[in-house]
Parts: sequence; structure tokens; C-alpha cells
Amino acid sequence: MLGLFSPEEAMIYALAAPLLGMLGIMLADKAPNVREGITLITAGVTFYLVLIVFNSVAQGARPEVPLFEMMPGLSLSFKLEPLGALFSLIASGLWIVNSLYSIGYMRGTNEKHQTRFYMCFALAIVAALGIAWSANLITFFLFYEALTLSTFLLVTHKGDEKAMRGGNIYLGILMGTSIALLLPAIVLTYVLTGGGDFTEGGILAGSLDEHSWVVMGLLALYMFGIGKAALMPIHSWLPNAMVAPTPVSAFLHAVAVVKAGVFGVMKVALYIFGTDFLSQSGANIAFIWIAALSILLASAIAMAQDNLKARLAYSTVSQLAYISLGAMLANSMGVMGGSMQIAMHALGKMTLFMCAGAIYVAHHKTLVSEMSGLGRKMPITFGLFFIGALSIIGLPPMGGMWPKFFLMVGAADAGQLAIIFVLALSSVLNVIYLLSIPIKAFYMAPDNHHGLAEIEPPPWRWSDREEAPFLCLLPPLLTAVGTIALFFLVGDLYKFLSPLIGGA
Amino acid sequence: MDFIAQLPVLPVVLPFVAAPLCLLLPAGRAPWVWATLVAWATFALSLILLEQVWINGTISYAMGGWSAPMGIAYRIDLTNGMVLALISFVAAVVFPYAGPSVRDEIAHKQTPAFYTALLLCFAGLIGVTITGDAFNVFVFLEISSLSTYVLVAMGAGRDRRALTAAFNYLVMGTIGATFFVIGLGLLYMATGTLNMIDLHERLVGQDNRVVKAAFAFIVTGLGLKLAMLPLHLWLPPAYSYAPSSITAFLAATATKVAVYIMLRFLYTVFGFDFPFLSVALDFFLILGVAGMFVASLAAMFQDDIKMMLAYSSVAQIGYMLLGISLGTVDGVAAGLLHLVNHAFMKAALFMAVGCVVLRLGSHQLSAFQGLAKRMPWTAWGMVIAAMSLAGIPGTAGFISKFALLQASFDKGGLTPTIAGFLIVLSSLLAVVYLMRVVRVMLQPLPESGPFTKPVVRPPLLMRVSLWVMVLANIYFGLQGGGLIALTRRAASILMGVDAGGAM
Amino acid sequence: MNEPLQLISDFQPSANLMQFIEISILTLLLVVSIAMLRMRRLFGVVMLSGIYSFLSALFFVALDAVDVAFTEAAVGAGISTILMLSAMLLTARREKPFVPGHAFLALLVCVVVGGALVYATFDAPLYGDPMAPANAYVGQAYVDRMAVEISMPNIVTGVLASYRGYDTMGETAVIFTAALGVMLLLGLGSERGGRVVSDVPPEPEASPSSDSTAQNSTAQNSTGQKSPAPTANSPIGREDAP
Amino acid sequence: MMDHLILRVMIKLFFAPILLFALYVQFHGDYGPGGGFQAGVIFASAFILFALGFGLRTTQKAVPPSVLPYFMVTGLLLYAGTGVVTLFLGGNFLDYYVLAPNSHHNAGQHMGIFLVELGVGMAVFSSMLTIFYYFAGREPEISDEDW
Repeated sequence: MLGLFSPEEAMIYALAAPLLGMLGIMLADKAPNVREGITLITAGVTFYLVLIVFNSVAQGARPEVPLFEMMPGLSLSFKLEPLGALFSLIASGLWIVNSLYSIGYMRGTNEKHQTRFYMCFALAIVAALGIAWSANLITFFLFYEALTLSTFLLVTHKGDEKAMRGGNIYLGILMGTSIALLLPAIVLTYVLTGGGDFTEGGILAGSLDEHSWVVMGLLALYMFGIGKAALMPIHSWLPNAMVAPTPVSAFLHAVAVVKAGVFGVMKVALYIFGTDFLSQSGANIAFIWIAALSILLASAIAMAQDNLKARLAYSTVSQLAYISLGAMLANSMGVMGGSMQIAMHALGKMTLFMCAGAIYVAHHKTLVSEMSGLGRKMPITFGLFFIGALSIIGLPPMGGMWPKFFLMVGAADAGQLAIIFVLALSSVLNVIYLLSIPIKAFYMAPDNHHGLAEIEPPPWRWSDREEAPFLCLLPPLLTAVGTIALFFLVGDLYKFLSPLIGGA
Repeated sequence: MDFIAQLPVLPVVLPFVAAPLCLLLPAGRAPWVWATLVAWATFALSLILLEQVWINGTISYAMGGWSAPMGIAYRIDLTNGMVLALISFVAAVVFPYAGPSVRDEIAHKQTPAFYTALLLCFAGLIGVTITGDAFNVFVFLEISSLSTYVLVAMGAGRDRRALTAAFNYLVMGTIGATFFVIGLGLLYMATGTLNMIDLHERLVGQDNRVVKAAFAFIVTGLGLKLAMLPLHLWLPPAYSYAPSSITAFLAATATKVAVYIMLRFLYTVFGFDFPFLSVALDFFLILGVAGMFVASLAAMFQDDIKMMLAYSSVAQIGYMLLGISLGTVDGVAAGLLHLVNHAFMKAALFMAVGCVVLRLGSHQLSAFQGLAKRMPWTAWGMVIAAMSLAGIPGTAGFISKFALLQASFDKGGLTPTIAGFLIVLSSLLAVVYLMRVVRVMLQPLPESGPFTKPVVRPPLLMRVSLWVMVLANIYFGLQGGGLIALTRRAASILMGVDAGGAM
Repeated sequence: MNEPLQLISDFQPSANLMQFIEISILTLLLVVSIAMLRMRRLFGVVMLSGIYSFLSALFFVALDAVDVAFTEAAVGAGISTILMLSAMLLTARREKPFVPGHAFLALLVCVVVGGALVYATFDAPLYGDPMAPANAYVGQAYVDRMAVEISMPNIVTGVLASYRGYDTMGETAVIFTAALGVMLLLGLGSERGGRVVSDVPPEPEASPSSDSTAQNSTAQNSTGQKSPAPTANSPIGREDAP
Repeated sequence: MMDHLILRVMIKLFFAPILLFALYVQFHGDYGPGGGFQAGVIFASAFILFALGFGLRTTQKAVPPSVLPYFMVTGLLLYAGTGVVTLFLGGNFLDYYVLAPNSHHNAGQHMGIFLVELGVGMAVFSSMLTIFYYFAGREPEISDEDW
């Protein structure tokens, strides 16, 4: 089956399929069941196509698809490498899961404009795939902006004043940083090197003195210009984007948008600067510490959040900084850790968000303080939440353990021993702000916010459950299983990603 | 008649002869159809001419058979060949659009005279573009300017402020023209010739007060015509109150031609060995940057969309001046590229606004509420054109902004680098003011106020014309290579005229 | 053409009666223009502008530019004066009151322009210098070649209609455009046009154009009543259009 | 308006000579000062003078405003058309030589200049009169107290 299309064809079709699906969704505006059916079919087809591409990359192929020549030396083209293949696989795979979840959530909460919602979603997938497969900085930039714009409509989905304000901050920061910082960085790269193709080993090495202040400036432009990576202090769009419906938060802000950002950081570090050049220049040290500070500060802020989604959002900021940290460590273990974190965090955070959404659908609760005793009513949801939390914290047997492990090794390799301490401290903070939620849900009485249950509750029965609809439970179940599976599949993942660090 | 040999003069003779004939046509549709056909034919001629210039190099044509310093010569190189093709393309798209729009805004009886004025304006702009004679520039500039004043004033049927706007435009434009002609007089005093190439040859080595004063007068006069920053005040009201189709046409052509003439005088007539040039270029750099910011900031506070777009035009002229002021082939090429691309985006935007004006009778921001629901084709066309104006990748605006940035960084040195960052900063301002409109368009339909009644879609012809422009934005955003090669070559030919080659 | 042009030659103009006449005319021009500036009654200003044009025509005669003088006399002193009078009747008879400080920018521009022109004259060729580029180059060529190529006694006509005939065509189009503009703005179907004209003097109380009621034309619509000033959100003004 | 007897007599007296002078300027432009532009203006000024003395409506009976656009168009087209004709005769635009290619005394130039000057004259005359008509037609006749 996988041999039906060549990888090049599959790439084109994979980009075209969501667009076609979008058209179908638009036409099926009046028939919700057909519409959702189209969404699921499209997601499935896209995933299948991406799987073909992924498979070919695993076998060592590097398919290329040139599309347009926008300017001489400035073309719109795609080229695959393992990191992009991984990202595209995650994005398209989780689209299926998320579509299932969206159906449950959107119907459960009776949202308006569902057609527009699914259309924008499809568009965002195209943008994410484009980012994943971009062969040069310009293609990356184009799809980066496309992702911002298509998700803007999702963030402001509710259309009320609050949503618009959040959307404005979202768009303002993402657009602002990309135009004011990323674009000049890209142009500077073009001017310096005469091209912006992502090339193994980086392209700046020959054309720039590594100790020049330009390296530092350029790196700063990239790191802050890729606003989606949410490195502090330009993270504030992320919590503000939580006004969106939960599936959007789950998918786009745990997977597509933020991962597009850190993926970009990783790619710039690997293929524009080159890890060797970066570590020799010394410019990365500053950003290692900015990332480390982001990790700690965001975790600290997360602890103070009562709104569950906000807490998860700050947790995301913290976790994303792990990836930036990995990129900036600029050695093989750091890169490996960062890359793995892209996959692991996606599954873990997705689970958490979907559970949060399920809680909202079933009980309309958004504040952590209101969730005491809720575990009795929603044992499955909170059970899944627990698994997701463990993965984020980085405890075995969850996949989330591995990136932290590799990052610590990388930090040691880079001689940044303090970073190991930072990572450890962060894990402790994670334990506090994430595990407290299921503990509260399971062990506290519903109406007592202050301590453990004083009166023995009546024995729990299966029929006490008041869970969210089935379609809101199945997806987090899938991702939770995924986190566990990845713990055991890490060897394959390592092998797949090893070309990034110079391995075969 | 040898078609190819006579080709250079045909694009201007055709509309020039067609204009008076148009006055005799019966009122109604006939003048419009006539003007449209003429515009299409002119566009075809311009394309053939551009192709000829691309293949055979610069073409000269002696008017009346009198050779250059004695008579008037046409001289078409890639730069003006390109501007010519641009103007006639805009006309070929906007004139069909004008039909339904003008029917609504201009009295039935006036249609023949109106289209006559439009054709004269068109012919004047083309004449300015392809001539190689400095005084001939003035003559045709006057034809186009006079008809422009009238066309702007025709907006009075909708909003009487058009009369005041046209009057201010007339006063400013006339001052500009006077300055320009004083400059020409001084140049003639210093050289005894009016032909551009001849002027350049005889200006070489002249560094006296006559030439300096001439330079200052010409630059100031043209600065008025192209709405350079402190001299821009006529533009926003004129564009805002003119009839919709006129705004679309003028915004995409008139200032572009003025920018081209400025380029022509700077690089062909005066040239690099003119010692005053570098001072002027520094001046342009400052004015360009100031224009980008002042006008963008002004645009942010406009509730009238046409006014907002007009201010944005002033800002975009700042970009072009910035490119020109770099004084490198890349810089000038980027300026030219932005000139072309900006014509596409502004034409599309003003055409979209025109559709709204036709159906809702207003170009206030409040009329745009819920437009995406009410008039989806218009609204989304406008969104794409706005994205192009903001420089979102995948659109023409991105390509020219990229080229401008590249040229500034490439020039090296602190000032151009800072200018590059200022470009991106000011385009952020563009994002802000355009986002305001887009947001309003995406909102649900208003429930109260004057714009609640349902509206019919704008006529198909208007939507098609609008989308031709929108697609041009996308096409040149994805396949900008040809255009870039064209502007590069045009710029190097334009600047290569200079013998010293002070690059 | 490799040597730089020399604008200053060793030409020496001689003083004569002609120069005295020219200076007198220039002085009169100055006097008339100052009088125009100071006068508030527009009728007087129009008359003075006619006189100004006529003096200019005289000056052109003194410069031996008879064709230009001819045109100036016919257009400037003749038709323009009449048109200014007709235009004046459409508006007020007196200028708006002078606002102190308002004219500062205009004054500044005038001073700068005048200064620049004076600045330029320091390097300008002397008046009447036969070696000046304007006289020696193309100008001389016209004189030399005219007899052979066009054989027409009036060189000006030859240059205007043949050598630079294309410019003249453009100038004709400018006049055409001006008339077209007036047709569009004041003619039938225009916003304010289409008034029936009668030779019978209007009733005094119906006269819409006495000094006291009308300060400017834009405040009036075609029935002579004050129209409401356009406001920012009155998008449609079609009702009062004919 | 009926009591400007002297004015009217003088206007009547001058009207024909002014027209004649205009024609002289038009057709003698090759030899002496003048040409189409001046002739057109002078021709128009004769009618304007007439209108000042005898009223706009009387003048418009003689030269109806509706014919003026035709004059304007014809004038301009005469000029541009000459150019187009030279194009079709194989010359450059406005290259009058091709009008009489075998002439030894530049008859083509003379013919071309005559034609274009005539065009200029017509266009200028009718344009000037049009402008005057529209301005003067905007208000009732100038009454004595208005002056």
C-alpha cells in the first residue's frame, strides 16, 4: 500500500488533500454529519500520505519538490529531512485524533460557525505541513505567516470582546515579531550567504566571522523573531490564545503552532547556523540561559494559575523552552533531546488539554479550585490526565522521560552543569503544579476546598460517573497510550533522528 | 506604414485620438465601451513594445522625423517600457470596472465628457512615460494633471468635499508644474537643449548655480506631483473624494508616473557625476523614511477607508523613494518593483472599496462591518490585497519588501541597515491599520445603524476586474522572477546611462 | 561635448535706451503686483491683472518676442480678464478678511523661490549673449536650418508647428482639456449646472449673488439656498443631484 | 441693459474687423507673428465682446453651445489626424514631408503646418468660447450695479 505514490507525489497530495477537504467542508455547510465525515476522511488521507513520506525518509530518502520561483534565488520549495518528517507525522496524526475530539467538543458545547472552524483547521494543517517540509527560509516564512493567519480565526472563534482581545495580542505578537525580527533576519541571511536553503551543517559558517557581533545579533533576531517558540519575554501570546475553544488550544497550541515555532528554532540552529558554528561562536550561551530562565519562570507562573487552561499554557511555555534549550546547547545530545521533546510534549500536552476540555464539556468547570472531588465523577478523564502529567513531568514509563534525559546529557556535554540543576528543579515544579490537579480531584471532597475529605464519602460505584461524551474521551485515551508507547519505541525514534546529529 | 517602426508612438496616439472622438459618442454605455476597447488595444501595443525593447534594446523615435536635439524624440528603454505596460494594464482592468461604478456616480449626460477626460488623462500619463524630451514631459504632465483635477472634482456628485479636494489638488499641482517648468527653463539656459540624453551630455562637468537651482526646482516640483512627504497634503483628500474608479486608476498610475519621472531626471538627466545628486539622495532617504512613518501613523487614525488607503499610498511612496535613494542598481530595482507591485495592490484595494461604495454608499469603516458575509468576493479580494500591502509572503507586496530589505542590507553601512529595520517597523504599522479593516469585515452584520439593509452583490464585471488585480498580486507574489529580472535590467540600463559609472 | 560648458563668455552688453524702457516696464509690473496684493475688491484685482498682462506683453515686445507678446495680449489681457470677471460674479466681490499669520508659509515659499532664482542668476549667461547655450546651440540650429528644411519666414511658427509640433499638439490638448473640465464641472448634468440664463435682470430679492448673502459658491446649491455643510458621515448626496 | 448704446455701436463696428484680423493672424502666421493659437483666441474674443454687449442668448443663437464640442473635437483631431495621416503615408508621426514627398520647396511642411495651425485655431476658438459660455451662463447677465 505504501508504494502507491512516490514520496514527492505524496507530498504534493498531502498538501492538496486538506485544501480539497476544506472545499468539501464549505460545500457541506448545511449537513454537519457529512461535514465531519469529510474532515475525518481528509485527515485520514492526509495522514496516510504523510506516512508514505515519513516512511521514505526513514529509509534514507530526501525527497524534494520545487514549486515556484518567487525571485531569483528565492524559491518556494520543499525538501524533507527527519525532523520535518517527524513534525509532519505528529501534526497530521494528531489531526485525526483532534478531529474526533472536536466533533465531541463542538457539539457538546453547541459552538457556532462550526464550518468555518473546520475549514480553518484544514488550512492550519496545510500551513503546518508546509513549515515541516520547507526547504528554505522563505518557504518556512510563508507558511509560518499562513499558520498565524489561519489560526487567528480559530483563536477568535467565539467572536466576543474577550476573544477579540486575545486574538489581537496573539496576532500582534506573532505577526509583529515575525515581520520586525524574523524577516530582517532572513533577508540578512540571504544577503550574507546568497541563499537561505536549509543545509546540513549550516550555511553561515563560511560567510561570517564566528566571533562577529553579527552572529549574536542574527541569532537574537531568529530566536525572538520566531515568536511561536514562545521564548520569554515574548510568550504572552500563548496564554492569551487560550480564549480559543479547547480543541484549538489542544491541537494548535500544544502541537501545530508552538511546535512550528520550536521546530523553526531547531531548524535554524541545525541548518542555518550549524551546531558547530553555533557552539564555537559562543553566542548560544546567552540563549541557553534565556531558555533556562523561561523554563523556571514559566513553571513558577503556572503554579499560581487557577484556570486550568492557563496553567497548562504556562506549562507549555516552560516545556517549549526545553526545545529551544536543546537547540542552543548545539551538541548532538542536546539536539536529540530537543527533537524528541517535540514529539513527546505534543502527545503529553495534547492529552492534558483534551482532558481539560472534557471537564469543561461535562461540568463547565475551568478553575482548578472547583475540581475538588471531581475525580469521582470523571475517573477516566482524570486518570488520563494523570498519565499525561506524568509524561510531561518526565517520569517513566512515559515517553516524556527521554528528552529530559538526553537534555541533561547534552548539558553535561556542553559543560553547563547548572543547566542540569535547572532541569531537575523544573521537574519538581512540574510535579507540584500538574499532579496537584488529579490529587485534588480524587482525594478532596467536592465542597471542601481546604483539606482532605473529613467525612467518609459513600462508596464509589461505576454508575456515579458523569463523563464527557465518548468522542471526548477516546482521543485523550489514544494519546495517553501513545505516550506510554513512545517510552518503549524510543530506540526507533533515536535511530530515525540520528541523521540530525551526524549519524547514519 | 511600418508597424514595428511606428510602434513607439502608437500607445500614446491611440488614446489621444480616441479621446476627442469619445466626446461625440451618445451618452450612456457607448463612451465606456469605447474607452475600454482603447485601453485594451493600448495595453496590447504596450506589451508588444515592451517585448521589442526587451529583445532589441532601447528604441528611439523621432517625432516628425526631426532628429533629437532639434525635434522631440521618444526614447523607450526597459524602465519606461515597463511603466508603460503597467499603466495600460491598470487602465485595461480599471476601465471595464468603471462602467457600473460610473453609472452610479456620474450623471448620465456627462458620460461622454467624463470618459473623454479619462482617456486624456490616460494618454497624458503614457505620453509622460515614454517621451525622451524634458519639455514634452511637462506638456503631457499638464494634460494628465488637468484632466485629473476634473476627474477628482467629479466626485462631487457623491460628496461635495470633492470640489475642495480637487481645488487644493489643482493649486498644489500647478505649483508643482510651475516649479518643474522653472527648472526646465534654467536647464535650457544652461544647456540650450531639452532632449534628455542631450541634456545629460551637456550637463557633464557643469557645476554652477544655474544647474543647482534647476535641480532643486525640478526635484521639488516632481516631489509635489508624487506626494513626497511634506508635499503630500493634497493626495489623501483627492483620492478619498474622487469617484471610486478614478481613485483606483489614479492611485495605481499617477504617482507611479511621477516617481518614474523623478528617477528619469535623477539618473538619466543629471546622472551620477552630478555632484548634487548624493545630497538629494540623502534627502530622499530621510523623506522616504519619514513618509513611511508619518503617513502610516496618520493612516491608523482614519475612519474613512479611502482616506486610510490614501495615506498608505503616501507611505508606500516613501518605500519607493527609499529604494531610489540607495543609489544602487538593486535599490533602484527594488524601488521599481515596489512601484509596480504597489500599483497592483492599491488598484485592487480601491476597487474593492468602490464595490462597497456602489452597494452601501459609503466608504466609512462602519460600512464594512460584516462585509465578509455580505459581499464575500469583494471582502476576500480586499483581504488578499491588504495582505499584499502588509507584505505577507506569497503576495506581490512581500517580494518587493524583501527586495527593498535586501537592497538596504546589501548596500552595507549603518544608515541603510537602520533604514532596512525601519522598513519592517513601518510595515508593522501597515499591519495594524489593515487589521482594523479586516477585523471589521469579519465581524457579524450590524444589527442597527444605517447599514443594516441587505444588499445585492456588486456587478459581476466589477468583481471580475477586482479579482484580476487580486490574482495579479498573488501571481507576482509566487512567480515574481520575471518581474524582478525586468526591474534589475531596467535599473542597470537606467543607471548605466551614466558614463562615469560611479557605482 | 567633453569640455564643460562655459556659461559666462566675454560678451559685454551695452547700455542703451531699450534697457531703460525695459527697466521702466519691470518697475511698473512690480507696482501693479503690489497694488493687486493690497486690493481687497476683486473687481479691481481683476482689472489690475489685466493691466499686468498687458504690461507683460509690452515687455515681451521689448524683448523682441513678438509672438509671445501677441499671445499674452490676447489671452492674458483679453480672455483671462473676461473669464476672471465671470468667475468673480459667481462668488463674492470682496476677498475674505485678511488673517494675520496665515500667509506666512506662502511668504516663505515665495522668498525661497525668489531667492533660488536670484541665486541662479549669478551664474547665468548675460542677457543677450549670443554665445549663451540657449542661443548658440539648438536655437542657432533652428535659425540655420529653417530656411532649408521648412523655408518659412517665421521661425517661431516653424519651431512650434513642425520641429516641436508634437508639443503644440499637446498644448492644444491642454486647452481642450480645460474646456472639457469646465463643461464637466459647470455644464448640463453637473452638480451645479444647468441653470437657465435669461437676459432679463433678476428680481432684486431673488438675486443669489449679492455681497451679503454669498461668501463663496460652494455654500450654495443650485436653488440659491444654503445647503447643509457636508458632514463626515453623510455618504449619499444624490438626492439633490439633477 | 438696453441703454449701452455707444458700447453696442462700437462693438458692431469692431466685430467684423476683429474676425478678419483673426483670420489674418491665422493664415499669415507663416510669415509674421501669430498662428493658430492667437487667432483662435482673437476669434473667440470677438464673440465674447459681442456677448458682453448684446447678451449671451443672442450670441448663442449665432454660435450655439451645442456645436462647440464638435469644433473642439474637429480642431484637435485635425492636428492629431494630420499626424495619423503621415503615419499611414509611411512617415513618422507629424512628419509633414510625406504629405508632398516630391516637392522641392518643402510644400509638405507648408501643408502640414497649415493644417495643424488650422486645427489649433479651431480648437482654441471653440474651447475659449465654451469656457466663456459656461462661466457666463452660470449667472444672469451682468447687471450694471454688479460692475
